[in-house]
This record gives sequence, structure tokens and C-alpha cells, in this order.
Amino acid sequence: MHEFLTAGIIGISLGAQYALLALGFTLIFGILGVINFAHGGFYALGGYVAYAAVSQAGLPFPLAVLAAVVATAALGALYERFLIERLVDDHLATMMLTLGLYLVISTGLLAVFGPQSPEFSFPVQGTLRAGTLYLPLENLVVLAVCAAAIGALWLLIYRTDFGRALRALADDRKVATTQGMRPGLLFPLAFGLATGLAGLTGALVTPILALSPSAGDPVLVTSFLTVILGGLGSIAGAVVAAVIVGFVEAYASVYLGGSTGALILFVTVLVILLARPTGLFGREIRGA
Amino acid sequence: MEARSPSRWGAQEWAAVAMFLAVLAVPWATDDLLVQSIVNRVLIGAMAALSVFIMLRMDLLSFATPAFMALGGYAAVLLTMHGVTEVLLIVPASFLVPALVALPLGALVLRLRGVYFVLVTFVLTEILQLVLFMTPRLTGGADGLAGFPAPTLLGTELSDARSVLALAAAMALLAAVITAALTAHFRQHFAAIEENEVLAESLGLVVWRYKAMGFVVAAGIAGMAGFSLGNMLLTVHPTSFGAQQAVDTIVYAIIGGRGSILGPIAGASLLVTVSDFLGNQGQYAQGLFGLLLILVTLVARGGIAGAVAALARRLRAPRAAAGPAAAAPEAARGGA
Amino acid sequence: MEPAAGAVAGVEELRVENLAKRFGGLRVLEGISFALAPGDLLGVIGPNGAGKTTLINVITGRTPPSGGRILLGGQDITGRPTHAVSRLGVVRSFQQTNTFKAASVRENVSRALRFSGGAGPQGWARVAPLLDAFGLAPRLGEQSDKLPYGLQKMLGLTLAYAANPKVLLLDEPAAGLERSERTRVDEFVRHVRACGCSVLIVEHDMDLVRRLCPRIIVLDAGVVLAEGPPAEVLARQDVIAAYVGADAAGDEAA
Amino acid sequence: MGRIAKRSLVAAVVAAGLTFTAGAGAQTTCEVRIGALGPMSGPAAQWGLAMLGAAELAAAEANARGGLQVGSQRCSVSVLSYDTRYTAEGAAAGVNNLASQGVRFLIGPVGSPEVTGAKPVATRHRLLMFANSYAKNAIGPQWPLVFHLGPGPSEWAPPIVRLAKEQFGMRSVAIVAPNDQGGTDIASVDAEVYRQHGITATEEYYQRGTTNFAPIVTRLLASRPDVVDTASSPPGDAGLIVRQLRQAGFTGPIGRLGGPGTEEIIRVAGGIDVVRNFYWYEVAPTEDPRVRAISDEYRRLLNREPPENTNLWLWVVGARMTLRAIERAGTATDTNRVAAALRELPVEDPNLGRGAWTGQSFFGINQELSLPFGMGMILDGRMVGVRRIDVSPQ
Repeated sequence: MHEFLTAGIIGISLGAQYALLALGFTLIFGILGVINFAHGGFYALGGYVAYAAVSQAGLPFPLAVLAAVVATAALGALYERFLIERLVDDHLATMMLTLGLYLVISTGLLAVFGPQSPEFSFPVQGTLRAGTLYLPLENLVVLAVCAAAIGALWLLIYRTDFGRALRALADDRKVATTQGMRPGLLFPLAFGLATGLAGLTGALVTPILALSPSAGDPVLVTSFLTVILGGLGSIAGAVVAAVIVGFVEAYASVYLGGSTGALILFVTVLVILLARPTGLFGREIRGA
Repeated sequence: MEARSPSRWGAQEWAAVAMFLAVLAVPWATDDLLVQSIVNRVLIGAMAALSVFIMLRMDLLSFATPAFMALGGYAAVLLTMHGVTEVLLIVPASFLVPALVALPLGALVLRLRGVYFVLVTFVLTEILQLVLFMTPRLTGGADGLAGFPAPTLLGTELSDARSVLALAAAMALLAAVITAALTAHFRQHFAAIEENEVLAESLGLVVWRYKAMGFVVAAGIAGMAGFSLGNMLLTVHPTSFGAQQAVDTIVYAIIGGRGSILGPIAGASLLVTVSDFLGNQGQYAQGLFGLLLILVTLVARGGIAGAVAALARRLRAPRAAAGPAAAAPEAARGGA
Repeated sequence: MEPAAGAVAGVEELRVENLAKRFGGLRVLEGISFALAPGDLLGVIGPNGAGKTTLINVITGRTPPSGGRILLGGQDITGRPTHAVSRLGVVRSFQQTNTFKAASVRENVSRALRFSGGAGPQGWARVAPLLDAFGLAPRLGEQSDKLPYGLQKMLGLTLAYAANPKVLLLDEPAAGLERSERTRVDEFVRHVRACGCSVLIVEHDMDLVRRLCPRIIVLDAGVVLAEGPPAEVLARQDVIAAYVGADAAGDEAA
Repeated sequence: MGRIAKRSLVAAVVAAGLTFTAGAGAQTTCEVRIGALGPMSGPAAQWGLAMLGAAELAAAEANARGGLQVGSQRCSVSVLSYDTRYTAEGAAAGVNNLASQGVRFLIGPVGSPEVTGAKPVATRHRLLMFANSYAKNAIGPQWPLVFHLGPGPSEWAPPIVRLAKEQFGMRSVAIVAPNDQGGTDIASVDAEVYRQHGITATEEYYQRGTTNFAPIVTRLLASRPDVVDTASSPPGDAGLIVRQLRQAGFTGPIGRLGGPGTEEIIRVAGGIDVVRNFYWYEVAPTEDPRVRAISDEYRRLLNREPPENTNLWLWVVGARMTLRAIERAGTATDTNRVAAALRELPVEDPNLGRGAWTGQSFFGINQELSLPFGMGMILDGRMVGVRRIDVSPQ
């Protein structure tokens, strides 16, 4: 019972992080039809920018996180505007552009910061305890920020003109464009928003976990799994799937062990995808 | 089945096969271990990239090449460990085992379009790693399999450096012949699927049949590459068949050029050699690959092979004679 | 594989019964029924998002229906894959991206003939008049996506016809064409009907619809709002209201 | 004594420098090339760079003495290196690459996959190889030219477990390691050694690339172990496991029978107070001034900072022994004779002291160069230090 509850708490913490990552990933696909292989790269970059801001520039942690968000969002928006934009309808080309960017980012981080994990710790320490149950405060903070970010994104997408425009572009670019929405402006913004989310997650989570130039590899895999499960392009799907992935990872790892847990996660996703080729929430409409 | 198509081998198919024929002579032409080592790795990289190339002919990007390489490699090595060392048996086995696995698998994953297919092939490679780790009795688990007997050709052991390279060249030649035969024979079908799958289907083309055929053959060729790798390293090891290798083979095919069978060969030749010469700066190879990938995607969609072909065409046809329509279609084919 | 032998004269070619399509909770088509006799021509109109393209997708097996049946010459073809439906004789054209981009005009046509099982001189002979009529005959060697848009569109229609259809489903054949080019659509439709083909045409250009179609159905929000001769139907108040009220961007991509 | 040695060394360096400026190769008629094969880039670069550093130091020492006496010739020693990128293919390619440049002796590689990839190719070219992997099949009778650098877990685990049991009196241990060769090969040996000491041991393997160990920690603690051992988990992972164990309320001692990296573990865990009670295998007696002197010698001879990794101290001995064996065998080409000479060499190093050839009982071949190593301990948040443990010949 104790393990069951503990695994549940861990599952929620994992799910919140995964949700934030998957949201950005799915947003890019939903709106631009682009698979962002560089998503993990932006996560690692966010971590390093925050780390550099704290250790080099001496910024307080919240400002460092902000700096990471701004930097990753700006890089994402510029990369979209000047490179991806030109080939946005060629899915193979955009995959190659983002895969190339990922290789460049991780090599760049390796060259600048070296291969070892730097000393980068979360400013809030301590653990809440209730009997044998526990919740590290840092996880609580991350959970709160993730929830707030997800909420804000939700409002942005469903309650603002910007969000309406993005959704219209996601639904049917041609119609939306004829109605005066400008992909040339909105696409970079959407891309930057998504990479900013990855940077935010990286800045928040890497001080709790580990920061290294290859920190983005597992992130990419998790994002893949989450959005496959949730249905590419579906915002609700990304959140629900992230929670499912978090819980499956937590429970499978606790009860079956690390390797088996990972295998179960992969196979679950594969089976769901084969049964429902568009994921749990994916629509049949977008053929992509 | 369709009536036999008039698709014949073009200059590129013949050139690819001729190149590998020429490589067959390398083991006897030089004793330089470095040259032999690089050539051997180029051959393996080219085979793997050919597998990616076949899928790209149908606009499918596959990250599953290492998974099929592993299937072929482990199958062949397990055969040698059980006393079957004849290459005339184990090379076909290294093709057939992954091909047979690809058949039912293809029925499942080929229903997925575009990006879903990409993501699933990525997941397949991850799953294979876990399966290897979890079957130590059969596959040696994390340790891989080593110390297996050398393959034999009609009783002669192929264990010295020269025969290892010759075997690699022979397998690469076979892979090139199979790839050329498949992609030339179904050139129109593959091109139609690549350019407009929905239209092809609505005109009556049984798209899944060609995709399945391509998938199965690509898996088989990857399997041969896997065995060739195992034979060079004298070990099959899970670290040889991970996501990193998937990225590398895709990079070879794309940078070399996905429009021609010469592309993956050119890409593997160049990039394997470059990473070798980077020596102790090996970490920068990935960054270089990334930059090249971006560059090729933006400015030279046909990759190296496409760029060379365009250049040759420009040199051959003097400016005056080149009508606007004469050169354009072929050149554009490289990218698209 | 040769297409099945032609249907008996006088029997309906295509019959759609109570067709329904839902995406999740979203109702896109509901209770659609109509029939096409050989050589018949039916226009389908409706505001964006009315489900017109979905209707074509469902009939050609691109998306499975949620309910109802599709019969071809009395044979149930519901849920068959697209290539099979095509080889049975139901072929469609597309609004956009309707050719093999990188291939020449000649290759495009030869692919259409080959994929539908009709490669050979007879196939070319059947298509040749259309290529001549649209001015494609002298441009056989050109890459199709380098053609002017209007010609690409006509090539797309020609490809659909090359696949030897009994029923042609045309998805907005005139969309994107200059007004002067639109008569080519008339020409195309006349030619294929003369060869005994039935045609279903989804179109926004009301002039074209009035000109060509003796009978139309109006789709609105997935249901048949009206059916009859164009002059009569287009004068109905509810039809006009549907068009005026449907300004908001719909999901025509469905 | 130390001062005299120092002074003579400086003199030797100056002399060597002069001869080099006077015209390199003027008095040396031949060159012995040794290869450093390991990950020179990427996350494992530290290891490869330490290999390279060790080879360079041994070569510089030999050159400072005026070169190696190989038969009748005086040979200079040079070092070539190759980046394996920590993969089997990279290592195999590296062996080919180095062999093609005339290298007959290899220091490295270090990781299990690399060794698996390098061994057969090195055997094919008959290179002598000093590998440092903890793989269960790192060396063996079928590879007579492959030697093992430093003791493996089968050598160092028993004394450490004995001492840890004396200190903490544990009855059960949970061992956690990644599910690849670098993890499983060490953790399973550790577990066996714990069991031989009457301690119940469970093994838990996680997927390499795991970023959050909270579920693994929950699973580890389900069996209520007295001690958790992080075995050969990479330092970053181990630090995070330590932190999350403490967050989960685990108060027992934590062990690390796997490898160095304690500083990084303390850093990632969040300080020595979090770590509290900790014991680990240290590759060398790091607090022994004579051992530390190797770094000073590196600075003096090569005029730059030595690689950080403490494995340098251990691997230098392997490189020195290889060169000594070449001199004794009187050949720099016949690796069989050099290997025979190496097997006969007593293990005695000016810096690390007396060691022994081991490996017969575990690997079936006595080619494991066992040197004194260390056991580090942190008690109640206080660094107790690294205690020297000597090895005995088999």
C-alpha cells in the first residue's frame, strides 16, 4: 500500500514534467505539421542557460529560468522563421532540419560546457513527510509551475485571439490564411512558444535531476512516446498521455523493475498505436 | 501483379554495382590496415544506408535500420555458434530472418502514415535494445555475443583480414544488386508513392503491397549489414544497434542524396572517412553531421549525388543547348 | 487484373444508402442517400464544412463510413480499400496536389494507365483526345508541377479518366481556375459522359453547376438539405440561408 | 631521497629538452609507438584522456631517460591516440587505425563495449593490449595478449565488503546499476561477494538514460535493505540515487563498489551531509603522497595539468610495465615475447608500491595487474578518508 501511494505521487510528478514537454512537441506538430527532433536539445539548452545564468551571471534562480525560457523561445522562433519556414510543408525536410539542429545543439553544449554534469542545484530543498509517504519540496515547486504553465497555455490557446488563430491554422491552414491569419508571423511564435516550454522544463527539472549535454536524448524519447499515445497535435491528448506515461513508468518501475518498466511502456505505446493509429485523442482528419 | 514494367537499370544502378565490384579488389590491392578498416566500415555504412534509401524511395523515413541489423547479425552469429558457418547459408539467413520479421511487422506499421511511421520505427529500435538486454541466454544480453567461429566458404575459413573485407565487399555488392533491381523494377511505383501516395492509390495502385515489399527488402539488406558488422568486429553487441546508428545511417542517405542509389554510397564513403579523420575530435562528428544535414536540406536537396549529377549535366550540355525543360525534371527529382 | 465487366444497362451504377460518418463525437455525414445511373451527372454543393469532400473520401474507401452502404452495380463495396474501389471503377479527382509532381506529363499518364491495369496502346488512345483538347499533348515531356496551375488541374482530371472509371467523383474541378479556363471542365465532363461514365461533381462555382448538372443535392452540416434541379433548389430559402449563415471557417479539409 | 630524485628528474628533463632542440632523433635510431585507445570525447572522455595521459607520462619518462633500450637499439617512445567514442565499432576501428600506423602496444580501452569490440581485432593483428574494463570476460585464456589494467571487482570487492561489514554490520544490501554491460558485469560480481560474506543481496537494474530514479528507489526500499550499493552507476546517476534515497527516508549507509567519482556524487546528491554514511572503492590510495606525486611528475615532464581522473595514477603503472617488458624482451615488434616478459615482471612501482598478478581464479588467466587500491569512507557526514588496501598474489 505504501509503495502504491508512493508510486502514485511519483507518477504525478513525472506526468507533469512530461506534459509540459509533450505540449510543446504536440503544439509544433499540430500547428505546423513539423516533428521537432530538436525538442530534447531545447530542453538541455534551457538547463544550461539557466545554469550559466546562475553560476556565471549570478542571477537568482527564477530569473535564470526566465532567461532560459526567453533564450530557447527566441532560438526556436528564429530557427522557424528563417529555416523551417521555407520548407514547412515538406515533412521530411523539416525532420532533417530539426534533427540537424539537435545534433548541433548537443555538440555545441558539449564543446562549451564539457561532458560532465555541472554543479547546479535547485534553490528549494527539503521534503514533506506524512508517515512513510514523502514529497520533496522541489518536486512540489516543479509540479506547481508545470500546472500553472499548462493552465496558462490552455487559456492562451482557448481563450485568446492568438490561440484561436493558432487553432484555426492547425485545423486548416488554407482557410485560416484566406481569413487573414498570417502563418509567417504565427508559425515562428508558435514554434518559439513550444521550444520555450521545453526550455522552461529543462531549466526547472535539470537542477533536480541531472544536467549534461545529452540530457535531451531521453526527453526526446519520452516526448515521442507521449505524443504517439496522446495523438499528434492534440493538446488534451498530450496532457492525458503524459499523466498515463508518468503513471505507467512509476508503477511498472516500482513493481516490475527498471528494464521491464521501460519495455512495458514502449510496448503499451506500440500496441495502442497499432490499435488506434492516431493515438488516443488524435483525429483522423490530419493525414500528415 | 502489374504487367512487367519497362523499368531498366540506368547508369546509376550500373555505376553502383561497378563500384562494389571494384571494391572487391581492394583486399588484394592494399595491405594498409587503415585503408582496409575504413573501406570495411564504408561498406557496412553503405549497406545500412541503402536500406534507408529503399524506404526513402517511398517517402518513408525509417529509424528501425539498427533493429533489423541486429536481427540479421544475431541470427547469423547464432548460426555459426551452432555449427553452421557456411557463408552461402548464413548470408542468406542474415537477409531472411529480418525480412521474415519485417513481413508481419510491416503489415502493422505500414498502415501508419508519414510521421507516425517515423516515430514507431524509432520506438522499434528502443524496444529491440530492451529485448536484447532481457534475453541474455540467447543473445548474451548486455555482453553481446563474441568468440564465435569464423564463417567458411565451401570449407575454407574466412578469418584473415583480407577475407573479412572481401566478404564485406561481396555482401555490399549483393545488397547493391538487390537494391538496384528492386528500385529500378518498381521505379514508377515507388516514385508515384513518394510523390503522391493518395493519388496513386486512387488510381488503383495497391500501395501497401509495394511498401511491404520495400520494407521487407530493406530489412533484409539491413540484416546483411548487421552480419557484416558482426563479422568485422567479431562480436555482435547491443551498443552497435542503437538510436545513434539509426541517426548515422539516415544522415549517410540524406547527405549522400536520396534521389539516387549512388547517394547512400557517397554519403557513407564521405562521412565514415571524415569521422575517422576527425580522430580525437570525434565528438564534433555529430555536430558536423548536423550542420551538413541542415545545409543539404536547405540548398542541395539531392545531396552529394544530386549535386554531382547536376554539375555533370551542366558540363555536358553547353549553355546554348540546354533548353529550360531539358535538364530541369531530372535535377528536381533528386530533391522533392 | 482487369476491371469487372460493365454493369447491365439501366441498372444504377452507384447507389449510396443512408451513409454516415462521425469523427469522434463530430457528425460529418448523416443519412446520405442517392443514386447515379450510367451516364448520370449529379452536382453536390454546400458551404465549407458541409462534408462534401468527406463524402468522396468515404465512397472511395479512403475513410471508413460509420454507417450505411455503398453499392456499385448492385455490388456492396462499403469499406473496401481505395485501390480496390478504384479498380472496380469508382475513381476520384482531387482539389489540389492532383498529379505526380516530379514526373513528366507522359509519366503521369502512363502511371495512371499502368496502376489501373490499362497500360498499352488502347489506354493511350482513350486518353489522347483529352490531352489534345487541353493542350497537354505538346507538353508530354514537361515536369507536371512546372505546368501552369490550370493545366495541372486538367492533367489531374485526365489521370482520373485514364484509370478507366465507371463513376467519376470530381472534387471541385474548377477551384483555382481562371474563369476562362473553366469551360475546360465542361469539356471534360461532356467527354467522359459521352463514354458512358457517371459523374458526381462537388463544386462551388454555381454557374458551372447550373450549366452542367441537371440534378443537384445540397449538403449542410452533413445532411442532405435539398435535392432537385439546380434552378429549383437554389431558389429555396433554406438553401440560401445555409450559404449565408455558413460564413465561419469550416473544416473543409475533412 | 625524494629531493634527490626530484633534482635528477629535472636534470633529465632539461637534458632531454636540449637533445630535442638540438635535433630530434639525432641519437635515437628507432621509435616505439604505443597507442592510447579510449573515449577521448563525450561523456566518458575523462577515462580516455586519463589513458592518454598515462601513456604520455610513461613515454616522457622513458624519453627523459634517453629512450628505451630495445635489443641493441635505443628507441624513443611516442604516443598515438584514437577516440573510440565509447563504442565497440569505434574501438575496433581504432585498433585498425593505430595498427596501420605501426602501433603494437595499446593502453586501453576502458569500457566493456569498447573492450568487446577491440579485443578480437587486436588479436587478429597480434597487438598487446592493456584493457581496463570490468567485464566478466575482459581477459581470458583465449586472448593471451590481452592484459587487465588494475584489479577487477573480484579482487577489490572482498576486502571492501569485509571492512564495510565490520563498520556497519549490515545483513542485507540492495545493489542498483544500469542494465548494460558496464552495470550488470560489476553488480553481479558485487552481489556474489556480498553473499559470500553472509549478506543478503538483491540486484536491481535500471534502463540507461533513466532521468528520475524515484520509482527505482521505491522499489529498492521495498525489500528494506540495510545498505544500498550503487555499484558502477555513472557518478551523475549515483548522486541522484543517493539524493532520492535520502528524500525517500532511507537512513542506512550507501555503498559504491563500482568506480571513482565520489566528488561528483557528493555534488549531485547535494552535499556531504546528504550522503552521510558512504563507502566506496577508490582506484588508488589517493591520499598516499607517493601516489599523488605522479601528478607532479606529469606537470614537470609534460608541462601541463594532468587529466583529473584518478585512474591516471593506476594506468601509468600499466604503461610503465609495458615499456619495461619491451626492454626486457628486447623487441618492440614480437608481442608474444613482450607478453611473456610482462608476465614475468614483478609488480613493483615506485609510486604505487608492490602489487601482484592476479586473475587466475576469476578469468582463468593470471594477467590482471593488481595494484594497491583504496577504500573511501564517509561517516556521519564527515570525510574519513581513503584507506590503502594491498593486494596479495594468487
